[in-house]
Amino acid sequence: MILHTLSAAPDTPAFQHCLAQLQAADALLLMGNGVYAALVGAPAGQALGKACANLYVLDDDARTAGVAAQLGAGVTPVDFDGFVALSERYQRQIAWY
Amino acid sequence: MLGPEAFDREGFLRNLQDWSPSVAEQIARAEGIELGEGHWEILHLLRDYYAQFDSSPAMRPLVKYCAAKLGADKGKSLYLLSLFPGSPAKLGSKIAGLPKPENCL
Amino acid sequence: MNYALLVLAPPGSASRAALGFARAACARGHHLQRVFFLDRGVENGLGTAVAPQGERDLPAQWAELASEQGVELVLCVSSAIRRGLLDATEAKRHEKAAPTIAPGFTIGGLGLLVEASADCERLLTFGEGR
Amino acid sequence: MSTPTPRLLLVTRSAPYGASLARSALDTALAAAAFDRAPGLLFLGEGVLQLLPAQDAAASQTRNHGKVLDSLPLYDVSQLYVDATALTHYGLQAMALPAAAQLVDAAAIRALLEGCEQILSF
Repeated sequence: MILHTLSAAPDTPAFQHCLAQLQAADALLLMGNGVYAALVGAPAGQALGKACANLYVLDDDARTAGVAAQLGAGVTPVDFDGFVALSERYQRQIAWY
Repeated sequence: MLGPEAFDREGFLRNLQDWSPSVAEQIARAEGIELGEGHWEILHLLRDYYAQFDSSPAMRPLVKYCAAKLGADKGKSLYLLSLFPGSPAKLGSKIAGLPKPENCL
Repeated sequence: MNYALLVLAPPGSASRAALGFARAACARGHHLQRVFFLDRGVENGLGTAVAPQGERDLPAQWAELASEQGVELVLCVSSAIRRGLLDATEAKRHEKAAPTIAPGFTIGGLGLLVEASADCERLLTFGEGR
Repeated sequence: MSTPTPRLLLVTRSAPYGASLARSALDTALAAAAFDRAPGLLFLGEGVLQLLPAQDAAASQTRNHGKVLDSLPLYDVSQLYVDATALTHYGLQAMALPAAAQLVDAAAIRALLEGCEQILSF
């Protein structure tokens, strides 16, 4: 079980690497430019959702980007407290950026 | 003899091209070391290391490299410490005209 | 739990996230021993940077965290000096006019990252798009 | 896998010149090894380009990344993993790899990520 943090937009190698390594029991936190994958209807987000049931988006970054109001189904916003809580549950984090 | 402006505050050469055996003698004397055959063997080895790996070694790789090139007797930190007291990798690099090892604590 | 962070991102979204994470970790009762800044991450500790008015002054907020929570903020020495980030010792050593790092930050070797990683139970990386 | 997974895994995803992340990853590997915590090193994606032979950095007066990589065995960094898909992507399937390097596919990469205790991602 791994906590993935993805801060790269969907059309990047980092996104592809993340998707290739993502598994059902992992958690994925979208942050920075990664939040665009959380847009409702974005195929990128759907691909992530298929790979992993635990999708989160960093609320501050989603608001900043204008994504917060149109989040895809199954993407849960978290604040920093929630981010830390995720790191408590998952021993390893890998940052994709 | 190079003038004092050729060295930085810690006694490392500012310009690595300035290095020559006599410059090595000069740096060593400033460190209180009289270079003998044993020293020179290690200094040449350090310069070979730099030519091969484009970096100054930390202690562990220096010891291993010595063991591989000069035999197990000389591939020991105690032997290197006897020649270059304190911090052999750093002091040896300084006298051999290598860049300052980057990542000491 | 014991935490350590590696920040590779220059000031921006990812380093703000690192700061937010660091604060929240302390608020949740975790022990954050050290934040190690490497590569472009060291730019977070540039004392001569001026934040645009109305925007967040990141170095000042990191420094606040350091003083309130006792978190060490360490800039990697080799990343720092090539980018012009010097403390008093490095400024002297490299014969530059003045130190340039922000209050609350120190300069140290990669050994301090290695040490922190050995001592912590959680180690997180913060990097920014390349 | 023939060697046990390392406690600390460094994932290096950048080409060697240009931005300095590849260099930072390598410096971290050397420092960890110097402090008796030899890490595993996973060359992923663009990171496999660090392994190209015959790099000649003299022209750009910068440190030769390939030569520094050659010193890894002396630091006892012997767990090197190379993304097989990326090698194919760059047409480098036939490239000579360091003696200690193991080719890894997506499943083996997953096993590495899960087998280590800590990951640093460069």
